[in-house]
Amino acid sequence: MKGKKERLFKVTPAPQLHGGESIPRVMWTVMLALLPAFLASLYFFGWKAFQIEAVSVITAIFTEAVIQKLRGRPVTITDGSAAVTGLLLAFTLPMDVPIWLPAVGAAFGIGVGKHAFGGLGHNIFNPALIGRTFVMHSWLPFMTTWSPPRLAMYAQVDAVTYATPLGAAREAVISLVPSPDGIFSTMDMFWGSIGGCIGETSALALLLGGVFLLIRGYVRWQTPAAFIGTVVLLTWVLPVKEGAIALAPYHHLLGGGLFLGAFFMATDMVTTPVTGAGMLVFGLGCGLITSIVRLYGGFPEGVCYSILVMNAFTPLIDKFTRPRIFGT
Amino acid sequence: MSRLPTFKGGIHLPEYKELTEREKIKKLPLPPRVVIPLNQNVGSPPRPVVEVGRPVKAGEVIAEPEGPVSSTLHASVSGVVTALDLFPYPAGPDSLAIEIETDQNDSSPELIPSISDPSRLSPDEIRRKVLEAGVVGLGGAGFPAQVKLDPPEGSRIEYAVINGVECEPFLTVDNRLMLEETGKLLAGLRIIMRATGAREGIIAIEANKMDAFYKVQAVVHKEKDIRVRLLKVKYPQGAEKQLIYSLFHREVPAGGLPSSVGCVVQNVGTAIAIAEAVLSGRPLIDRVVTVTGPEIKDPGNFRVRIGTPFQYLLEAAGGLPDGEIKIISGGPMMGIAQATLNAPVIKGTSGLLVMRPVSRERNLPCIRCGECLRVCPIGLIPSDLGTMADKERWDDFEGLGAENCIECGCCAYVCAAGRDLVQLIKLGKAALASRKVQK
Amino acid sequence: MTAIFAAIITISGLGLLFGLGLAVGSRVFAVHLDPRLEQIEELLPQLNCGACGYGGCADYARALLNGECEPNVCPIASPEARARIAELLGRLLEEEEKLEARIFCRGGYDAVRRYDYEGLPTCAAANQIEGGVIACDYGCLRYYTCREVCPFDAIRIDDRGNPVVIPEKCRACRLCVQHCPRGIIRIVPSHSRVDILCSSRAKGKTVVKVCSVGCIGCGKCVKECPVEAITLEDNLAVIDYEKCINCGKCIEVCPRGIIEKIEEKEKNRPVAGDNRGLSSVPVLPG
Amino acid sequence: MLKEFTKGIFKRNPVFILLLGLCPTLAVSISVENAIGMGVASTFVLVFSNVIVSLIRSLVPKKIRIPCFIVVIATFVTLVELFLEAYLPGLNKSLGLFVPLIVVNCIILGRAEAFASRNPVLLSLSDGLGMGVGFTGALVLLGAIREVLGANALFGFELVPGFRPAMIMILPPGAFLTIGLLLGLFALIRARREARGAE
Amino acid sequence: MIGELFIIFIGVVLVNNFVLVRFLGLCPYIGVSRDLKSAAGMGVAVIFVMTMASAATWVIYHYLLASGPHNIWFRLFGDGIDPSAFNFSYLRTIAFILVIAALVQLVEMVITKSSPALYRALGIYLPLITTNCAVLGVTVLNVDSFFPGGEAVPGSFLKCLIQGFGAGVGFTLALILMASIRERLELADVPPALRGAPIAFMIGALMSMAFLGFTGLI
Repeated sequence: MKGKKERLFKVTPAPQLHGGESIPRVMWTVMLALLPAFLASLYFFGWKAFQIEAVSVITAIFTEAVIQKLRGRPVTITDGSAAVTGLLLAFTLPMDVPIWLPAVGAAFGIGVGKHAFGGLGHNIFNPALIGRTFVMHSWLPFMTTWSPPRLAMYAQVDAVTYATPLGAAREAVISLVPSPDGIFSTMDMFWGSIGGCIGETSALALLLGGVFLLIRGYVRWQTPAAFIGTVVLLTWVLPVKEGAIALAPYHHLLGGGLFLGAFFMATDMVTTPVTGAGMLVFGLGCGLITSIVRLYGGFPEGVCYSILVMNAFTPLIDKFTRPRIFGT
Repeated sequence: MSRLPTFKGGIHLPEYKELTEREKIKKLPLPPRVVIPLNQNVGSPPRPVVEVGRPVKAGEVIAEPEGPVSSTLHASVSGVVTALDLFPYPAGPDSLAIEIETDQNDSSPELIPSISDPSRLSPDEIRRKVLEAGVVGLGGAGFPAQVKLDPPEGSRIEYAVINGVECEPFLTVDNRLMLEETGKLLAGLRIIMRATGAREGIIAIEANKMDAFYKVQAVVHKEKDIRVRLLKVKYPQGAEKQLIYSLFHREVPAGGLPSSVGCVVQNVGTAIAIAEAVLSGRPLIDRVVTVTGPEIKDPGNFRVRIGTPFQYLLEAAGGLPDGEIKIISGGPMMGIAQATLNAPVIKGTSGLLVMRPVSRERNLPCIRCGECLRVCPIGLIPSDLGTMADKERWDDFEGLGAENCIECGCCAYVCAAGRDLVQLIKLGKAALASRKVQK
Repeated sequence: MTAIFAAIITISGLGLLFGLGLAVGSRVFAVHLDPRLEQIEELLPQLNCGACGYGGCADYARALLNGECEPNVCPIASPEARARIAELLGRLLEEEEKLEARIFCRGGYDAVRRYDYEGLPTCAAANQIEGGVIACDYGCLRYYTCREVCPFDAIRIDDRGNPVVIPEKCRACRLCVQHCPRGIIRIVPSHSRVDILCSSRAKGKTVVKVCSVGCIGCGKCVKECPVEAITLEDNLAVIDYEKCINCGKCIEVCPRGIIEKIEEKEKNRPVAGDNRGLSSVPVLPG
Repeated sequence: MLKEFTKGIFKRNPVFILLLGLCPTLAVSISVENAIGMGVASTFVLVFSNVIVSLIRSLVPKKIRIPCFIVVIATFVTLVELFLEAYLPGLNKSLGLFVPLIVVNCIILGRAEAFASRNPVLLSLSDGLGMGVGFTGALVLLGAIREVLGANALFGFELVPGFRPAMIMILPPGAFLTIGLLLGLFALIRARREARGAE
Repeated sequence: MIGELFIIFIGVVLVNNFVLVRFLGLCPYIGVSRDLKSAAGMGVAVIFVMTMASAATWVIYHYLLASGPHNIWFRLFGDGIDPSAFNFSYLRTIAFILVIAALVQLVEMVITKSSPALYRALGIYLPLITTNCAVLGVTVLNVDSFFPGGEAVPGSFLKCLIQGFGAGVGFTLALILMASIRERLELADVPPALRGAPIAFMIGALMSMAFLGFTGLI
């Protein structure tokens, strides 16, 4: 006790090296990958899109902070996970929603979808999609009214009769039927100059972000490949239901939220399977449900539901796709 | 270049080998005292046969094997036995050890006459000599070498493999030995083949040690039944099961030994020690240790007597830097952080690292990124294993195959949540073992 | 009229048919299940804490029924419930005294550390590397796993960083005992109110180096004790609870101040420590 | 007797504490009106089946008591069904499937088995009444929350003009959500009270 | 016909899932969903009972209770009387519950005999199948959908069977998903107040939200 104080060394458990990966790094990289789509949303939908995104992100972060404070847990809003949820939620909303709607969605998504289950890492369902589904079925009219993108050359069509490509085909609105000569050209769909939720229209921007995540290894090829592949295949081979207009597979590919869902939602680490085989199954299931809902269901778009349903299947998939143990 | 053989999973690590890979092995002067822990081998520790106050010569037996899986211990210096007590131990709590004060004469007993042709020795004689020389695996685990040279009944050994992979960053012991003692290495391999009846000898080297590869290749290329194989640089390439898979695409069955797929694997240093034991009757009283770290003044590879305190070794390498530091015995992935520099070099000590600790967030909730199970060379789900250990769900823990974990540390290295997965699994395995004892 | 008859016949016919079917069925598929099983389960606390050593209350109930153990194994069940179970099983319950857990270390913040630990913040983990973070091999590691596992919140941290059992909350379930990697928690009879709160069996010289309060085995208490209840075992003074009369004479003579009076009611404790800052994160101040 | 009555309302509320009779609770709590209808119908069956079961409790052999109870309950449910069909066809339609399903409401069989078959008539009656009122209360609470939030109305009258109700609350998810949050709230209150009681 | 049956099946499994949309069978949904093994056992038992009950109640309803040319009483005594006098459909609740009670008891006896482990796992919930409203629900639903106005639609027996089977499958699907999710949540940091039944209902809410996507599928 007396005498000179002995020098204490640091002792940590093996391994003594760490690769430097961290939760904030993962989350902020995903944010970065969402940047092109964010810019695209500003470009096509303008100031209003920014408002929606800002409200959603801020509410998500605020809700997370409040809940963590109340529970006496460390507040981890800087890790970016709440921000990602908020931005993804905003991306799935149409431009004409009232400004309080993203706030309600974000609060519900973070509160019920995430923290009721114990917070980051414990949630079963994708919080952004939970938030979206909640507002979707609470205020259906807002969520199914579409304004034409700001820079669309056919802006003379008014908001009431405007529709997304998938919606138009379902309602069999002939004047809006997607065709190379019609108002939704494939190019429009690729750039994003079509009706739809603010973050989902630009296939190009989403693809950029998606490929970036693929390269960084935060997204594995299995999920998007299986998801997109199944949708393209099924929408190609399955007949449409009576009264609707058959769309080409590439319309299904580009005309809705498939890219956003396949690259950013179905690949959420927490709520999807961990193994490659599991991801294939997950993607397949998503594709199947999306196609069925789009072709035969009551809603023109099924990406959101398909991912939520498969989220519920994730623990089961994980259980049955365990890797083989070496030497067994 | 064609694709080099490797295994599934694993990670690519920064190597840091440049610090010492060109440093020739230096012999250190004798330390003033040595501390020789009894527990240096897998199995039962040997029984001490000297008492306090007795003078011993370097190489004299001070503890004799106890039971079928055990080894012999020798005085590593000449001097007087001053204590038989608990001393700091580099791989765990204080442990029973024999302390010898060096007299600097370094007198040794007469060595048994050398044998020029090992092919005349019977496998039993080889094993006896190896046991008498106290050779254990020098890679770190400390498996008694004679036991490995005695394949179990019914298994036929095809390949004798020299593990020159040295996949841990920083360490350059095997690299230097392959360069400087190539002849002895080859002799050791011959003896191993003779003892096990292997028809082919393989020397496996990771592709980041091309100097060693060319040197060994030059010596070996004339031999018909010995080959040098280059392997992809990936951690943990040097783990026995992974090495065998890379070389032969054979999987050692879970819970089984390499001999069940016709292989025996010995580390480079072990092979050399076997050669010395059999050819010149020299007991294992010293070994080569890499002393390194980015802030060490004179990093290098040192041949030191077993029992040399770390303090002495570090002073030879230029002393400790100031500030907060971490001392690791072994490599950075599987090595053990030290509480004190009074712990001695033991037979399994391959390196002594001095690192700056990097503080980071630890043990956050798992975000299920799945990286750990992609890098796990065994195909386990480390994240779940960690959780089950944490929640004390031992049945689930066992059901996930916890006992197959080789504790290589890949999972913890890549974990974004900074979870101490290896520590959790180690604790879990210990709990599982004690639970089994209770039942 | 026909309709009413038909209705009556329909229903009674069906009843008769099913009754017969079931009667036959119950013969064919008869299995004997002990009805006491359910009754026992109802009497158990259904906390599934595992303190009994069985896999939850249902498992324990089965073990009871099979005569594998006595009804007093469950530390949680009220005495009345235990008596009822014993009655059900037709067994006599042995009279047993009240027990409580006690933590035998007062090293606190002053205990010398071996190293700076950074890793899993549990006692088992802090004990795993290099003989444990606390230099005394018998010293509390202060990661407070005992408090985490206590189902009754019966362990608090005092102002010197020592975990302390709150006697009136403790029900001697042994979970803390099982979880202490250094084995310094013991179950003692509640009538013992004076105790030597150290576990160190190291030599006095070693103890002085690593701890400011640890027992050095000087033997003064042994001499002082009027009823010869204290003995030295491996350099550690130990009280025989059968003999001890709680007179407290040993407290005064102990040069290390390690013998304490342990109040039965937490409220009577002289100065209750403030452990607010320590509630969530176990910090080892440097 | 009063104790038997009040325990069903709070301390042993069939829905919130005993988690019984959840199916009709969630299904019909779309509006307060439905909730009251269901509550009254169930209470009627509960009271009368309790009384009858209590009356015949010594006549029924122990082995076949459950089938007997079920027949008694089913008879009263059929009466309710016929009554609703004849006089309240609107309510009957909106309660739909759940009118015949009163038969399998665990509360009713549960009370018959646990209470009425062991207690005299008057006590059983008051127990049934208490449980019924507790059940109705829970239904009304749930129905009110869902109707207010989901339709901005109470008994069908609009409440706050301009408030846009969250329609999802009167859809199935709203029912699950409301009961989940309510149960969580009660658990929280209970934990708080216990903590305070311990100090 | 095959198409019709397929639509009935999809309808009860996904669109009008018994648990998530119709709120039937909630007690076992909350009670037996703590681990996957007993959930699967319970699910199989319910599928079996529901299918059997659908078949049995069809026979009883068709030949004993519903008015019409098939009614046995009408055939026996109905000479010259209006067939509607033999309408006993008001007895369906009593009759059906009797059928189910008997059926469940039989199943229980079989399980107790053949697999004590399964019996232990299911515990008190096996007898509770009797009072499982999902089973009675499906039989009443059968009558409502396939005997409109008391007259059987073509192929009603097969349709009842499929509806009963599908309802069981839908119930099992929801139960198994719930159990697998709850097994994972056992290890999660769920707020103490929400542990147990509350979080189970929340999962139900979110699953039910996901299943809203199937609205309008048929």
